[in-house]
Amino acid sequence: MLKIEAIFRPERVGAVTDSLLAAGVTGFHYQNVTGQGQQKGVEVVTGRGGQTTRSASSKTLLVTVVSDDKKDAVVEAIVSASRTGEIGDGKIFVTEISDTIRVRTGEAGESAI
Amino acid sequence: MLKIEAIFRPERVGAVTDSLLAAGVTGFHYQNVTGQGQQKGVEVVTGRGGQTTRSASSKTLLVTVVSDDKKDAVVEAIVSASRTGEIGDGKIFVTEISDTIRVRTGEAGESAI
Amino acid sequence: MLKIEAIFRPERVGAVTDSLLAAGVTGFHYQNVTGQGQQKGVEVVTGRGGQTTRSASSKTLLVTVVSDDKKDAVVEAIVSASRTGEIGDGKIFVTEISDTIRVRTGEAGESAI
Amino acid sequence: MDSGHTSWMLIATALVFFMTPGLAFFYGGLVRAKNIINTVMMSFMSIAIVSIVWVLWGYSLAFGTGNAFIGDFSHLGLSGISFASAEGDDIPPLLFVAFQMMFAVITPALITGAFAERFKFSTYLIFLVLWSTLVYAPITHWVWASNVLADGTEVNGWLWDLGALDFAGGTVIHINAGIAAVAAALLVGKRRNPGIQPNNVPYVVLGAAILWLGWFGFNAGSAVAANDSAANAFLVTSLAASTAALTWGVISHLKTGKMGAVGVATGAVAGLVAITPAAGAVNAMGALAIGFGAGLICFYAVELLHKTKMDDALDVFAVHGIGGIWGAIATGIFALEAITGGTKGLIEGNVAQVGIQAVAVIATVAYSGIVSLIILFILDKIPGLGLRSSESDEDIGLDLAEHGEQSAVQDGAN
Amino acid sequence: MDSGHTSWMLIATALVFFMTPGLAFFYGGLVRAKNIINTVMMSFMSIAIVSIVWVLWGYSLAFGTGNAFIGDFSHLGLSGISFASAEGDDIPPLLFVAFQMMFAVITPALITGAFAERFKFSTYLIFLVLWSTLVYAPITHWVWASNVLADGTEVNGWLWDLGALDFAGGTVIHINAGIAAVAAALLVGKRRNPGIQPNNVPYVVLGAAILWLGWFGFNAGSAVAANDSAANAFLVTSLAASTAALTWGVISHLKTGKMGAVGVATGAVAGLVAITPAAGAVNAMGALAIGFGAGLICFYAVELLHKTKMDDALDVFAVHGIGGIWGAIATGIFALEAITGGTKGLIEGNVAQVGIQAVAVIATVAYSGIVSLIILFILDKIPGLGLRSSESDEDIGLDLAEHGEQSAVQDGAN
Amino acid sequence: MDSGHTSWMLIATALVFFMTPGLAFFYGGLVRAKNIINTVMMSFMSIAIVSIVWVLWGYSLAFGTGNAFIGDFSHLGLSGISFASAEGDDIPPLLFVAFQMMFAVITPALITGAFAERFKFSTYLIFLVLWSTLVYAPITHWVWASNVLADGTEVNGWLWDLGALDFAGGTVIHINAGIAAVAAALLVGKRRNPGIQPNNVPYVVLGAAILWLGWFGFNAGSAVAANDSAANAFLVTSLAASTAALTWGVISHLKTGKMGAVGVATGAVAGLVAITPAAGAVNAMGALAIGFGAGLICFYAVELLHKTKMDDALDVFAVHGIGGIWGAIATGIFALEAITGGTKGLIEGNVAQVGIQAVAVIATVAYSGIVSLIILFILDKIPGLGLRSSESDEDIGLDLAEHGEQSAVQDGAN
Ligand SMILES: Nc1ncnc2c1ncn2[C@@H]1O[C@H](COP(=O)(O)OP(=O)(O)O)[C@@H](O)[C@H]1O
Ligand SMILES: Nc1ncnc2c1ncn2[C@@H]1O[C@H](COP(=O)(O)OP(=O)(O)O)[C@@H](O)[C@H]1O
Ligand SMILES: Nc1ncnc2c1ncn2[C@@H]1O[C@H](COP(=O)(O)OP(=O)(O)O)[C@@H](O)[C@H]1O
Repeated sequence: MLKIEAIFRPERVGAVTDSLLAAGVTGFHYQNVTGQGQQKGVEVVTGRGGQTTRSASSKTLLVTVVSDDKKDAVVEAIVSASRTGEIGDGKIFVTEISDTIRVRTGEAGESAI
Repeated sequence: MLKIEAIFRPERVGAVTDSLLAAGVTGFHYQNVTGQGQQKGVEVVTGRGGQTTRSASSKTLLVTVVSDDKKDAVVEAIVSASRTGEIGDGKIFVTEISDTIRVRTGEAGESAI
Repeated sequence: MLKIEAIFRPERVGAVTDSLLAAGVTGFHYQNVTGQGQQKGVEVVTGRGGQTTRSASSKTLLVTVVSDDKKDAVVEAIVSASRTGEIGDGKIFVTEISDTIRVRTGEAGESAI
Repeated sequence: MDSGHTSWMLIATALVFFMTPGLAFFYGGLVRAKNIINTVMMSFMSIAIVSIVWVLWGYSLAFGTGNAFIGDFSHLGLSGISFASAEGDDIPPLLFVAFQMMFAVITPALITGAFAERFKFSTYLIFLVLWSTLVYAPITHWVWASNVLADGTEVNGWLWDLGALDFAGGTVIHINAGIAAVAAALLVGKRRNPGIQPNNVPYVVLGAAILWLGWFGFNAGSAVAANDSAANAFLVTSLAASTAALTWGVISHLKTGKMGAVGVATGAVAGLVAITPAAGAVNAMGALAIGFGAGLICFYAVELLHKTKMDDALDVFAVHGIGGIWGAIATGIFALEAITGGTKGLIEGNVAQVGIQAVAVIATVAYSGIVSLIILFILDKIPGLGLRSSESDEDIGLDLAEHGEQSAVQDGAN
Repeated sequence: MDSGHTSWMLIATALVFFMTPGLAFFYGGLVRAKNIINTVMMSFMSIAIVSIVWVLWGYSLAFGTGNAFIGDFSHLGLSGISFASAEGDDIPPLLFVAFQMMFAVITPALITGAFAERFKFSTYLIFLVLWSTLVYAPITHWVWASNVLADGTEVNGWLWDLGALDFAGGTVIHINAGIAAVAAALLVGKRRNPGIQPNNVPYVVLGAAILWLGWFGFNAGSAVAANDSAANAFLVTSLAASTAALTWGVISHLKTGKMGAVGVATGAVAGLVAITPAAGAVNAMGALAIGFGAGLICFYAVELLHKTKMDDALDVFAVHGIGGIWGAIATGIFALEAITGGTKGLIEGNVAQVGIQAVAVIATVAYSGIVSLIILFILDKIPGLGLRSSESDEDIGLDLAEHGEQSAVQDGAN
Repeated sequence: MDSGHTSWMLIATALVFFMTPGLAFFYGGLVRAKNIINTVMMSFMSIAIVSIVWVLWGYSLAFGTGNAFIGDFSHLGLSGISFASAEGDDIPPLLFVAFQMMFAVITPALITGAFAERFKFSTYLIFLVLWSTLVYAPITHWVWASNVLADGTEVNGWLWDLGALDFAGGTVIHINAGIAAVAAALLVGKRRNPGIQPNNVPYVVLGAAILWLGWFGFNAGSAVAANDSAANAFLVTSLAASTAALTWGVISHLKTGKMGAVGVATGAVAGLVAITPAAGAVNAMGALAIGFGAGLICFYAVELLHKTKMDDALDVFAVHGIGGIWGAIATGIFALEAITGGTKGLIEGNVAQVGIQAVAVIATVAYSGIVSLIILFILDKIPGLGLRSSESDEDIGLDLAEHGEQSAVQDGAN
């Protein structure tokens, strides 16, 4: 089982979740985070008229746990839905996880995903 | 050391944390996320009177890092406190982690948990 | 590749991110979470004048993925920037991750970090 | 018609209107985030529904001649209320209808704090109709109705005849709502899992500030003229609120080392409640005394009531009920002849006034308590209605369950 | 000068001022969180810019003598408007300028709901100047300008001469803004990726409450005196809003089992819009009818218009356009001679009045629709301007892109 | 007593009251989220405490006869202020007390912006008492006190006698608060780790809108009557705010390509500050000039002051101090005899008036600056008090540390 964590632009969340469902993902969760990478943040005006660069921007972090064989399809689904080609598009991180439990039934392992 | 990530209904957070403390967990953190699984979201009315289904619901994501031997007790603590038996109860994901450091003292490994 | 997750006091986020950039980290993201550990929460007054202890406090959770060799430098950067010596300083958790993909280019592995 | 008095009563009416949205925010900030819309909507729908009840039959029942206990149906749909002012009217008759309408609107909205976070919304809408008709209108009649028949006989409400001082509605509005809150809290039962922290403290302060602002219309408007009495009412209203806010803040600082904004805001409201009946009777020094008493008494009333099994979620009884009773009695104590225009209080030697005030309190508590209980009991038994939300609605939060909305969208495409 | 009338018009003007920030919150709560500052700023900048236009030339074009269609330049920079009231003035002349200024300010702000979340801000600022001058000022002149020449000839706006009833600006403000909204929505095009959920429901309710409050100044202030007509206008305004809010709430409850706060708030606004022309013409029962019609008609107008390809983001046309048209016609139906002081409506047998009202509607729709289209079309073609934000600005959100701000800071050092 | 004037002053007083909660939101939105409650409470507690000080001794010190520099103790506890208006009074005497009370309340609240996010709350409460007594009351006396002795001698404040024009309190309120802000910012020191982004921009706009609304009561109420002067004050107030907001917005757009809402809101406040002394002296064209000057001057004052080592957190000195000084001088420039009712300004050839205005400015700056410094210096040295929060309180945030509350609950059971 793999945990796939994707960071992308918040305005893409609808496209990404549609794309994930199309790719057969059964569940996911997401939240807004503040991120910084090569895109060195966004220009903001200071309260009173000056300008400054805030060194971080809003991103959405989405997490989905899938079986190992779905990795490529899921990565592809996310990339295709969130890529703009501009700096700041985001990253996907893949981690192995050792177990999954479904709270409702208590079942564990692959079938609980 | 294991990282246990649990997603459940937000109204259960008090019960879950009580149950975790009773199970001997020493620390955790949680946050609200937006999630989608078999429960296909919640009914909302559109701004102006119509109805639609928002394809995601609010969930709470709790994370606790514990020593390997506590896994079953912790999973059981979470499940018992958050199960309603209805779709949407949530999932628990278990990941192995390779190290823990306590910021205050700098100590690492199991004792830092 | 390692995922380094650090929980610390929210007011330290500026110091930590500066310190990370100085240590050569190329990206990270953070968010506010609610956490509980040895610091058993904070004192709050109930709405109407009484007093109670809320069993959790606000913390910031920062995540950065780095190559294996940077682990010590990154941990050190975080610890030095967030330590106060008081209970509640936080934890750092390290997890191995199996892959990273850069959305913008599709490149995978170390170079995508 | 006097353009100055009319001008003041127009804006005073607008200010009293604004109190109900203010209350919506005061209460809305205190509940958990999953119930804020529901809480706000309870106040908002009181504007929508009670206004209609008022013009259709409420005004007639409250201010129609009738007898000493209830009005009549002579002004159904405002029939017989002239568009044009008569010779000698200070203000247009329709303006008095509108001013009183705003009082009728806010009173049941006050009660909603008691059953917040767990009351069935559709039942509440029906409750609004019944309660305004069966509880609010009669008590208003007792205190404020005064009609002269063609033959010159006066037909007044019985508390008016008794000589009870209630300048702006301490009994009619606050004690009335406060005791109905007890009835409601008892019948609907405790919340499953109440939170301890208000979801939005700035909203609480915003709401309190709007209430305070609106209370100038409420109290100074109750002079029904722009005159010396209105000016005095204005000043003492603000002073009592300030003193009670400070008192509450200081007590809680002494007890906990912290001065919470919610406490201070609640103290201000308690002071406003207590000065309501007294605003046309006391001077600035009386206001300081009343405000101090309100802060002190209501603070401890909240503490005490939290130890009971009753879950009056937003302390309606402690603040409006107890605060209102203190205000009614204190009016009997601190009333000055020069200000009431005739009636003395205890400090000027008129012990009897305190007794009269007590009668007004007791009558209101008894009538409103019993009739509110009956109304709610019946609503609870009617199939398809019932007072209590389902457990799952309560858990999910009434915003989503009853209104299909969330107060704020959290993540993603925002 | 009468101090009572002056007092009322001072505060009525302040209330109408407050409507524009109220609108800012009403609209601001409805958009996505990434566009709230932009939406709020659109209203706020209308205050800043249109006020200046108004005193420099707008007032002169609207209320200067001129002819039946447009004023003149006799009061540029308010020249010729006396500081001191003349014998027989109810209120100081400058106060009338200020009162009308607030109407001029809110009208273009209403339009912004149509093109929310995707309009170029700098172009909008220029649009404010052009639209107030070329659309708002003439239509105001048609309906409200009435001047007497030295030789005793009256020079009135043509709709005034026709006998159209528009007490507080149903045509001038609401139909006018509603139809301009259509023009704007069509020319700017649909949003790339509209959300379905309002970002902040309490703000929507707060905004609606402030609008309601301000509308007392708007409608009862349109009596330009503290008199019987103002009192009646006050009462019917609140009743129509209540009835429309309730109607909307009940319909949506019947359809979905839920009563959303946004719907109820929108219903209230629809009721306020519909009663605007009628506030000096109908009684309380008329107000209930108008409010009920507004709730019903506007609810279905919203549904219907959502099925079209037009993206009128915040339903400006359905609420202000359709609601305004219903109000204008309903004024012709429910007007009572005793209240208008002479003109009867359909229910008193005067069929013609409905026709006159229809002429006013059609003229406004035609003129405002066409001229608004032309203005926007030209702005779209001017290099460096253009109506539409860039795709990336729209995606990031206009708050950051246009204003360099975020409505709330999320994480970290807060 | 004139009912029209009384009506206006009742509501004007309510409007000025509402400014302080407005300020609470304006300031509250600008700080970091962990300090919003503390910031809001600073304003709110000024209402609670200064009101009490005012009726106990403040009014007496400010408006009691005394001498040219300070009043006396003749009206302690409002003794000697009659409930009933005397023959010839425009408004009830108690209403004037209440109106002035609201001015006394907001002035120290303005200062709090300078030391936001790091000031010890209990010390602040004591500061309120001392500062109102020792700084506010005397300067008010200088400018506005005017009493006639039994023998017919006039005893006026010395700036009144000098002929300084300060219609609504440019010196008394704004310059006074602005310079005290400098004293406070210097003594309390810089924040450990100031943020750059306001936590809640809509609150800033809401606060600015409420301030603007309330300022109508502040400035037009300073006519103490519903008359021509009030109408003019109303109009010029709004125009100056609009012009300054637009000016600020345009400058920041030219510099950064973005027009931030916080900047525009701050500009509006700067315009309101600058027009305050001038509202009874200039016409609409003067208001445009003053507003333009305020936007321009205060914008660059903010920039310049940010380069100094002083941490005036919310730019109180730049906006209220510099804006107030500009307004005081500009009043001397643009005053028109027809409007002031006698005094000419520079543009009508009276060069001397600018000098008189400058004297008023210098006197206020000197007195307030020095006495504020002394008060704060002493408070800092008193054991158990001190000006500065502990480092850990500042880090955690004053909401939790001082008030035991969080403005919003984040996660979990909400
Ligand atoms: N090493 C990393 N660890 C954690 N998050 C990262 C890392 N690198 C990038 N991110 C996240 O991805 C976002 C986009 O990264 P950025 O470098 O700006 O874009 P791109 O990947 O297109 O070059 C950042 O805002 C940050 O949230
Ligand atoms: N594969 C998954 N990866 C990540 N989160 C998941 C996954 N499956 C479910 N979730 C989370 O768990 C929540 C509950 O899942 P759901 O399928 O609705 O309930 P149940 O587990 O009771 O069938 C979802 O809202 C989502 O947040
Ligand atoms: N085992 C754990 N799993 C997850 N988070 C933890 C764990 N232990 C501590 N934390 C997080 O770290 C924060 C600080 O921990 P705490 O024990 O209070 O401080 P310290 O590490 O200084 O003793 C907690 O608020 C919590 O968010």
